[in-house]
Amino acid sequence: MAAAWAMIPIQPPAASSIAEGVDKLYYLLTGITLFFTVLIFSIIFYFMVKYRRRSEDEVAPETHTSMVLELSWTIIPSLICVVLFVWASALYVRNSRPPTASTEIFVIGKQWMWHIQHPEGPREIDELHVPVGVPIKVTATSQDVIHDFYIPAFRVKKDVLPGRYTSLWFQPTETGTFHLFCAQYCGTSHSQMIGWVYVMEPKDYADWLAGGEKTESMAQQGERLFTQFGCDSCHVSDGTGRGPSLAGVYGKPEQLAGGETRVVDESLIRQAILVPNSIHVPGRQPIMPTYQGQLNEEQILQLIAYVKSLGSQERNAK
Amino acid sequence: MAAHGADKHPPGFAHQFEDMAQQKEASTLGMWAFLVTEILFFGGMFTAYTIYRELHFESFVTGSHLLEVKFGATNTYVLICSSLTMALAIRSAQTGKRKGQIIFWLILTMILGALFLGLKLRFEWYRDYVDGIVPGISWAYNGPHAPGVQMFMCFYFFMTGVHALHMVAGLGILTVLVIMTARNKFSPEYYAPLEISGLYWHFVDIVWIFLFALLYLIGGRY
Amino acid sequence: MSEHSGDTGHVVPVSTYVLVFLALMAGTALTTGVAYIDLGRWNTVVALTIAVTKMMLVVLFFMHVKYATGLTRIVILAGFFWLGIMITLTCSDELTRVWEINSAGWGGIIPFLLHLF
Amino acid sequence: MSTATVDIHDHPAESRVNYLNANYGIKSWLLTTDHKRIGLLYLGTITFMFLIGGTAAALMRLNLVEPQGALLEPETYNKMFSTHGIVMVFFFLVPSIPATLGNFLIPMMIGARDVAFPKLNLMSWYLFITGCAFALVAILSGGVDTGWTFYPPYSSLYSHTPVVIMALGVFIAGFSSILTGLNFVVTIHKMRAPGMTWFRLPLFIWALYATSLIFILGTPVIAITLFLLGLERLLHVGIFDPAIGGDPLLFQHLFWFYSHPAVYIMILPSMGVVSELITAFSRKKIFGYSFVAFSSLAIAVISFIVWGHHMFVTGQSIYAGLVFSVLSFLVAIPSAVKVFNWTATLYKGSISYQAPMLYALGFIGLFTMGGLTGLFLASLATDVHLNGTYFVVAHFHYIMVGGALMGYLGGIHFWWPKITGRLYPDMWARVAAVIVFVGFNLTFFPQFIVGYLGMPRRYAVYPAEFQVLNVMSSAGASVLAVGYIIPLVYLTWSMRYGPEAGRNPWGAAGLEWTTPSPPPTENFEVPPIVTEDAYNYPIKQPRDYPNAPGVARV
Repeated sequence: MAAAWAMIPIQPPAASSIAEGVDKLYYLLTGITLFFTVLIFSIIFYFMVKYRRRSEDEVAPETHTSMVLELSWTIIPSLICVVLFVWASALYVRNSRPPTASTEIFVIGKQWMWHIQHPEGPREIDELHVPVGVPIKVTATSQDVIHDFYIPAFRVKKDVLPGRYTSLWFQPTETGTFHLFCAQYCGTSHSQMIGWVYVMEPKDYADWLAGGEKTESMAQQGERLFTQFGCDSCHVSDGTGRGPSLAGVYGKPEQLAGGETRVVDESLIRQAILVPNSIHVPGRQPIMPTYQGQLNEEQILQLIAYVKSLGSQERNAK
Repeated sequence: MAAHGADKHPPGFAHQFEDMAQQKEASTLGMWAFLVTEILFFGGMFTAYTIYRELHFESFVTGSHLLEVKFGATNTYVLICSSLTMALAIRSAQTGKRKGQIIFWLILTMILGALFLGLKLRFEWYRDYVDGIVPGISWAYNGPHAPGVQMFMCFYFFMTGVHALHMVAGLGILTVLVIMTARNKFSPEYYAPLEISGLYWHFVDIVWIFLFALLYLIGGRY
Repeated sequence: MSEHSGDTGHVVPVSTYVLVFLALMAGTALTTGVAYIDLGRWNTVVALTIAVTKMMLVVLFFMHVKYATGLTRIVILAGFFWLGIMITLTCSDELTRVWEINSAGWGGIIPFLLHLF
Repeated sequence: MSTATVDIHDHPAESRVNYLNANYGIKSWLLTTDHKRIGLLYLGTITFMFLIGGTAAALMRLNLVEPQGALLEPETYNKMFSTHGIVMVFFFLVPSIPATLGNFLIPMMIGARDVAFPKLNLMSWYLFITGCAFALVAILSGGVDTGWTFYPPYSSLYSHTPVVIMALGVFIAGFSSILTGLNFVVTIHKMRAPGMTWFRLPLFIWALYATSLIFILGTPVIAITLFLLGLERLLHVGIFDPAIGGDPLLFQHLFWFYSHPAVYIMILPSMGVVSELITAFSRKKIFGYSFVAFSSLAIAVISFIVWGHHMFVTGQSIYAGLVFSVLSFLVAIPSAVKVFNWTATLYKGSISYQAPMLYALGFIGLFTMGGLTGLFLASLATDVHLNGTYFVVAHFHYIMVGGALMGYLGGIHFWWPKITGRLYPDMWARVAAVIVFVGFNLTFFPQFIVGYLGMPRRYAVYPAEFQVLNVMSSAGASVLAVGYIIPLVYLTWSMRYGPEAGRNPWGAAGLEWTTPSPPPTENFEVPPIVTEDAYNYPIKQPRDYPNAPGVARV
């Protein structure tokens, strides 16, 4: 019998730096749930036996509402909730902020597969190779409906939306093979939109990157698109073109019309390419045409990678 | 407490109530509760509008300029007139005027309501269709902010469309009221159907007041 | 029995109706006129203020709320309060998404929270 | 409760004029404006819808016995869980207690002859069956595969199933809810008997009042949202379309603005039922009447400000996440207050264990677990892992089946003698209650674990390591099915062959027990005047339960 019970799994592998904190909170919550469930069940059972009706004409004595009791079972649950909220929120805020030096991976979800692209060039479908012990930031978008990028062993999950970037990060702590699921219903083969995450030793990962067919990096592919679509005719690097120079803009705060300041990130660059006249930079005419419908999600990501590489070159030069 | 089962019930009295006062209070409260659901029904669209206007401000201003203020304003005047005539119809019933007078005000309200719909159809929606600015049906807009303008026009047609459906329902209700009045159903003691239909009609007027401000005048016309 | 109160059968003088009507017509003319003057962001504020004023006039006089019971008023306020909940909390998401990226302003609350715990 | 003395020794039901035999024929039912008959029309309709939703659930559980799917193609499986969700939520659980027991009992409990607007009440039922008809057309023409949540852009631009017909069905049924809620609010405000002050109202009325507020304030939003979705699907362009700058998450906001409070539409009436059952079967005043009453209103209000916890991982702003998380924890407090007050009511009671009480006690236990597992999902950090997995499925079934459905069954068993004038075999009812409780836990407890392991919901096929727990769950589902079929059989049997119930078989307090069973068309022989608080046990009028189960026959 004991062997039969052992067949039932009760815990998923915990293979990221995020998992431990989430599991601790999970155990605390399980403890609270067990405590109150057992408490209520025992009281009910005790009363059920002790105060069972002994004769049909039995009259129950009157009991009066007790303010002390009412207040205590209002206030104690409130305090527990406050503790849980603070704990869970602090952990969540920490878990949603990627460390600045994260390795980046780009994901495009489409019915019903995961396209994964490494900045160095290699592409994968329904497989994700990552090195152990390194923080990894995933930036994701969808070509069609809403998907959800979910790796249970890492305790991370984020919806992947059309027309927008969402991101998550994790730092694998163990090598091995783990499930990758789509956790937002996306149509007929939703349950087959699954894959594997391979966590490798950094050396093995480097070998894996170097192996396979040689491909250009995302930034190089983006650079070719930059020329092919004529972006370079306006965005000249020395700033003399009709558009602003893009060297070093990534990651810098940009003053927009209306007093708003936004840091130039993936989302803003995407917006600038697809809906250019929604972004007003003071002193510039809104003359850039839209590239909506001309570029697919993968090409937009490559262009972004190129713009980002311009920024890092400048920073390197300094 | 009025005794139930009194020998003579006034016309229009329903058996489940104790007296006419209770019945009138119940129907007024019921209508107001219904109008609250209407607030939230339109509210869903107003919420969406508020957010998109904030996110796509320029597009919405551009889209708004495709509409003609003169028609929007004229229709606002028309609806305000119809609200006045509706209020006067109820007042005529309240003060026990001849039924001819009640019917006169009701029919005038209907004419104004129909005029609103006629203007909307002929000078706005039909022209929009010809000009190709109806999303999903006839879309040929090629100017700046095309996606956002399409979004604005979606809001324009969905909101004015749902409002127009409410106007049509209102005209139906008014028709019933005219028939009821002609059959001498109402008296200064019993005119609750008129009163609560009036509430509905005024509510539809209020919705238009906001639609006019939000869709036509948004961000100025200078 | 239920609470019988309030004068739901109040007869409003015709002169009041006509005055309210004239105010509504004037309000419409005013709001249309103001739209042609450049007030920047204030155009929206003015347009909405006039619309709310017109609504109040219709609700109070044409819809007899000025003479209605407290219950009716609570019902109406509840409707607008819930509309307010819907707009406010939806905006709390839709309009703060860019904050995460922007470390200035309210975005600073995240490092603050991190400090706190 | 009534000051008038009434001969409580009724003639047999057949020789008395009551609402059931006042007139006969199909027309007398289809054109009735009697709230009691309308309640029964709803009872029939939602039982039929329950069987459809239950069949879909059975097929799903059968399919999940094997990781590769034992029975259905993924496409069919997707249609099954969508049908199950849509039918059970919109066509069974939302109308369940309010439209059946609520319609039947509200006028009786407050001492009125009928609801405020009887014709509107009948119209609500016609709207409801029209909605059901649209849903059935959608199901028979292949069924929709969007899930009950209808998320765009899948539902608006990608699904190849009759989404518009189904959405229209839900839209129409929504108007039925709105009119029912409106009718109840006006009835409770304006139709109370002399002396029936707000704080003498049974807690069932408070709960249904709170429910009706949600109907009025929430339902219009789902109506307009589905309307906009339908337009987007028909026009291929609309306000949720990302291609023109639309935000699919806005749909989710508007959807959950109704659909989260809708959970409380399901659970609040059950809480009201449980307050009645606990007091009746322990012959005690409710402990903390005003706390239980106001917690219903608090739950109704708070339910409207927590919807964002469904969207913690959807790309919602982190700030909105924090706000919705703290607000979500708030709802735990009035729920806890209710559970503790029910438990305290049992203290020093005279407790008997007839079937309705077993359902009520089962409700408290399962609702406690369902509520506490909600804390996992209100906590941001754990929600990220658990959202969209079977943990969520288990949690909301503990609330909606373990809570709402147990309350519904308890209520049906409690008021069945009043509705039909007949008693059912109590032994069978107790057995069924235990089977439901055991089967339910067997079905849904393993789903908490499989969810924590990471199995996403709405999966037609799944990795083999989750099989053991899924087989357990499917086995439990078959037990649960038996537990649902038994009452269907003996309740139907009792309508014809059950012994006469008498006015008050349980010795319960409340105006509805002072009138004959089944009640006359106008509910009371003499319009009642109320002079006492609710639950004034021991009841002062002579008890009348000669044929009550568990009572020694004279």
